[in-house]
Amino acid sequence: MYEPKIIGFLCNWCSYRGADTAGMARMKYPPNVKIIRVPCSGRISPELVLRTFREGADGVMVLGCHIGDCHYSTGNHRTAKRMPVLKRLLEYSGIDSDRLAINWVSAAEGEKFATVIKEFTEQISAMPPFAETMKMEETK
Amino acid sequence: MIEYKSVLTTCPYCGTGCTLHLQVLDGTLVGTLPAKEHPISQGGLCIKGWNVHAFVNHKDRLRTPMIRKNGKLEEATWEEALGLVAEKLGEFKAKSGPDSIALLTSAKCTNEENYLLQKFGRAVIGTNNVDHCARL
Amino acid sequence: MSDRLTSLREAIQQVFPQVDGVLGIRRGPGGIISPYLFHSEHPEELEALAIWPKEPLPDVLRKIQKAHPEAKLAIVCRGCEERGVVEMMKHSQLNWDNLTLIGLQCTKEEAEFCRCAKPYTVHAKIVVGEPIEGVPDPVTEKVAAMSREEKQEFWKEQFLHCIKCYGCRTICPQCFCNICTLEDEKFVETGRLPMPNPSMYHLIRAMHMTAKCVACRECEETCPADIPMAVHFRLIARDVQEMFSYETGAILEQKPPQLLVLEEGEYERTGLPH
Amino acid sequence: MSEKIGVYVCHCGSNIAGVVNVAEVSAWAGKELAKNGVVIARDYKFMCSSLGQELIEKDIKEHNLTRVVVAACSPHLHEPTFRNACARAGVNPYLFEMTNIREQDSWVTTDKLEATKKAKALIGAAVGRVVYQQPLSSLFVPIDPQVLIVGGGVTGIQAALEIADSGRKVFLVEREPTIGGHMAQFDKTFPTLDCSACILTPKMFDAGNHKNITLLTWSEVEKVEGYIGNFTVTIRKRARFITEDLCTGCGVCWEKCPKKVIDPVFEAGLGYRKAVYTPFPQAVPNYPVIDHENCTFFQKGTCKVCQKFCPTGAIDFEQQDEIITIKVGNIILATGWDLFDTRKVPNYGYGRLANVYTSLEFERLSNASGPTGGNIVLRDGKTVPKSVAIVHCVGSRDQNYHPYCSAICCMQSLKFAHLVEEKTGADVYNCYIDIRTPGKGYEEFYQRLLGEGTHFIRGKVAEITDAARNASEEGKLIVQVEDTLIGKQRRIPVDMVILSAAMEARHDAKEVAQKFGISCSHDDWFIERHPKLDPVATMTDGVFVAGACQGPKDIPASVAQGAAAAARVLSIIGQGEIEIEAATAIVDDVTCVGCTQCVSSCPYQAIEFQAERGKAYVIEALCKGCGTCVGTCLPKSITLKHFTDEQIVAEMIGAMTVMKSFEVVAPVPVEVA
Repeated sequence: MYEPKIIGFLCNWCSYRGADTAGMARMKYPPNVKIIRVPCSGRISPELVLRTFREGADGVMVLGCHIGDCHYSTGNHRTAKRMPVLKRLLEYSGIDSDRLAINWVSAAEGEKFATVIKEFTEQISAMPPFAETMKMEETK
Repeated sequence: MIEYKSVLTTCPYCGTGCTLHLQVLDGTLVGTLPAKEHPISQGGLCIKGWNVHAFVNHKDRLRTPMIRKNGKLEEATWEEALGLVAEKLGEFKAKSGPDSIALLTSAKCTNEENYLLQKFGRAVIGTNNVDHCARL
Repeated sequence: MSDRLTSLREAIQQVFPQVDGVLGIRRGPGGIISPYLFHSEHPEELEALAIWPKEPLPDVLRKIQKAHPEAKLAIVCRGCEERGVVEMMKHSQLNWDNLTLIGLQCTKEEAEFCRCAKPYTVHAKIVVGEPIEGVPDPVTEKVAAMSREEKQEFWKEQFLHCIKCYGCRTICPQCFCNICTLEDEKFVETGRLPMPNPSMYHLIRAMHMTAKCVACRECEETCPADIPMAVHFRLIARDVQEMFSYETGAILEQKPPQLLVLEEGEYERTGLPH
Repeated sequence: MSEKIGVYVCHCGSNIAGVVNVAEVSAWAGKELAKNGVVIARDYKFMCSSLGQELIEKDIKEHNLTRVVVAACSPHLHEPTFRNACARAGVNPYLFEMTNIREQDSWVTTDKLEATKKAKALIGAAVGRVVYQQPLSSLFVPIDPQVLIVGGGVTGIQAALEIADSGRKVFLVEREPTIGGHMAQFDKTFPTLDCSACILTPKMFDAGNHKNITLLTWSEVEKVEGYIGNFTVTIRKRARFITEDLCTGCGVCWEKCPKKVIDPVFEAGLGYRKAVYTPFPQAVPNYPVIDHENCTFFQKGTCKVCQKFCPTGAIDFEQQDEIITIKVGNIILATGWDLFDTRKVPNYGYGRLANVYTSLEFERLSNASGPTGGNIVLRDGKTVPKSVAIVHCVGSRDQNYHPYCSAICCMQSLKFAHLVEEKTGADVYNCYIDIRTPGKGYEEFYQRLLGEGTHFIRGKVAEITDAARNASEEGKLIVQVEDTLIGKQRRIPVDMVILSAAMEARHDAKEVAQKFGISCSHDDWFIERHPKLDPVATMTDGVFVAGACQGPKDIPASVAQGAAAAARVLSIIGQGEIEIEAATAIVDDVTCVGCTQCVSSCPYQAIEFQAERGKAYVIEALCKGCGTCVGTCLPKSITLKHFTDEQIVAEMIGAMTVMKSFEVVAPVPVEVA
């Protein structure tokens, strides 16, 4: 059993607030996901996700507002278009694309946030450590 | 008239001898393309070869010899520079003997140039201290 | 072959009066082919006109047009090169209005060399040769059929040989940026060969090729390590077509889909959660 | 490392310190993160207190700190607090970073050890990031003092009057032909039982005649562009087919109009109006509207009776929709609520059983100016009911419909019971789940009703049917309910049933939210900035919500929110100018290749392609700082200030490094010979 290292990129307006809502309701979920706040999920370029994997993350989450609810109107539309491509690329490279989770959590959905985190952590825990899978060398 | 052509040449960086086309637009180098049909490199290049055009017109490229005077590099003529080198080499040879001098040559020079340098070392200066960067 | 060459010479002669130059390939001194800009003042130069192997002409065209924005230029282009020109136009790298395309349809042998699915032009008004059907791409199919573990092994083995010459990036008609993320130390580590797994270089490049790769195979051809990297690009291109109905070079007015808002039905095809 | 970083770990009383070992965390940060530039790390009981802030300010001065990291609650709560503290001590506020170890750590993690480790990783990330943060200065933009209020119910009217009285211009947009909203439909208001119209119409009149209020009724907002202080709003003023300048509101047109139609809005489907109409006599403005769908002329091409009789020639069948563009600095949304469609509960029989009424229908039935002149009668229009059942929580507090409590139904049902009893003397049965009367004078009203002889049955009604089982049920509506206080199933035969239906969000609330750039909760209520501390602001600066569009509430609460939103807006106007997002995108002209990808991907059209330079350019005032362009730009020539790649990568590496340091290398098993 190992402790998976997960980085979550959360949009400031919906998902990060959703995480706050989960906190305010004292919902419990595993501590593996470390959250990085970005203004919009559209800010997350595929390079950032890949770089996070390269650093040895076992899973990466990109959470944004629901389609149609984006604080920036349509920023998350771009997330919904580029991230599926990245997921497929991971798969084509022999990397389990389930290591990258794309999901939508609104500010009201504390419960969903906790569930998403819980399920993703469980899913990643069931996989071997990423660095081991890839026989990855440390970054400099 | 817009002039665009490719000039076939050999990569100057190492001894492999990859062949490449320098792209010349209106007399200026604008890029490098590998020569697809050449038997040596077969259309491939390494990172250096791909960028050979870059240094030619680079602003930092040295265009005249430089001599350090009072701790500062100053532009000089070839006459002046070669004169200084000859004078100093003669001085060192006279003072410490020919083996106090070593000659290092480069893969960026042609075979002929490399031959000449070792000849200069052995016949003129009188030392076997000759080496080449590609051996390192 | 010679038939196409003759017809192409004629086509170029025909275009000469309307343009300042025609970009094509010539068999130069030393008998080696290279890109060349033919001029009406020197029709005799067309004697040296060549058509195979192909050269990365769209990128040369971009350089010439950047220096001479007003010049009327023609380009001899195959299907892939035409797609390259179209995609460059969409990214404001070429001025479409000043261009004349002379389409050159590929032969079966040429298409097979490139494993090309669309070895023909669709926009060029002047066309030389008869269009033929696309040919299958056994390498891509082979990789697509692999299991996840096999894919991982396959690519690890391939990328192990990469010498990071950046040739695939430099020769690509779609890599026209002034600076390149692949040279950014934040994303691609410097001074490490063989490249650590997973290869950031190749994965980032594959992402950047989303809705951009025109399947010209110049990258694979120039690779000193013979890495079939375009397999990634082709597989992604299929997905982009399936999810967002976008094909590079196909429709002049269509913008790359990843830049735009979701259209009706697209979200459902991305496989993202609801 | 030339940066000197101070790290501050908050206990938040026991909120954080009860789970996270804060002392250990701060000691760890001081030691392990020293190589990253941390020169001082402290923990303190309440960092946000004035003493906590002073601690930071003192350290900045004494230790020449150049960057500050606070690990405490959500930055949405206290980021401004600490930014200000930094600014006071001379550190640019953007050189401060806050990490959330309360909402996202101590409150959600059970294992104390794990929570402590997570806090360390989060601090590691913040320290990694803060090094790369750049000082930024905010852009100030002037505030346009004009205000847009959407929705002319009592909330919108209240807000409009407050702002207009202060001398500021207000545009009040209302979808219906008149302002007044739902309150204008009501008969009496609880718990005082004063007449709804009597207290509302003076306010409507004031709003209609106020020199600072421009009423735009029969109008809808089409498009909103811009940002706080500088919104440009496009409004469609639908054609009334009445020239407002000529109309005197005499009413001849609707008197003469031959076409009678059911009024589904104001009369809740119980009464009729003409094809040219004002919803009610006290309507403001008093100009009628021609209902295009039902007007004989528009449908058949002949009639024009109204035009013939209009004494001022105000009828204009040629009138077109008018598109109005206005500039405002702030917007208040007071779009109100819809009544739950009781047809969705088939077992209550509404729409099938004639004498089952909705609460809004009953309001009209009981209203003296309603279709029956205030006589409570059955659908036949004459029979006075001898027994009436009132069903509470129809669509509310029900997992099948809305899980929330609609807040007003208990009091409204009590009011109904009183009115029925007073006007008809009928037996009244209140079937409730719980009676909730939190409000001034509300419980007293309940007690009064208990004394008036109304029957209270604690139980959720299972079914309302007309299938009689015995003679006493013949011709009656039978209410099947379990009286949970006595544990018995009861069948109550009554003449009339009133369904106290839920308040729900407007059917188009989502669209409206999208238009104004705010978000909706699960149930489509607009989300406020903070449920307790900022109930009328939204996440979008310059857009406020008030009244029932934010959640179910009664008239006093709605009016209070309308006034509150007005106060917020006036305070912004009073500032004259406002700081806008400093974290905007910027293009590096040297490296930009002009591929226009960012131009296509910007949700705000804030990036233009300057063809002559071949470069993209960000219009700063339009940029909202989402960073979608950055995610798109292939050569990374465009940067989002305060969220640069360096910062995000450093933050990620910071967290990863700490997480990796916790990984214990498994001991190699020693083979015993």
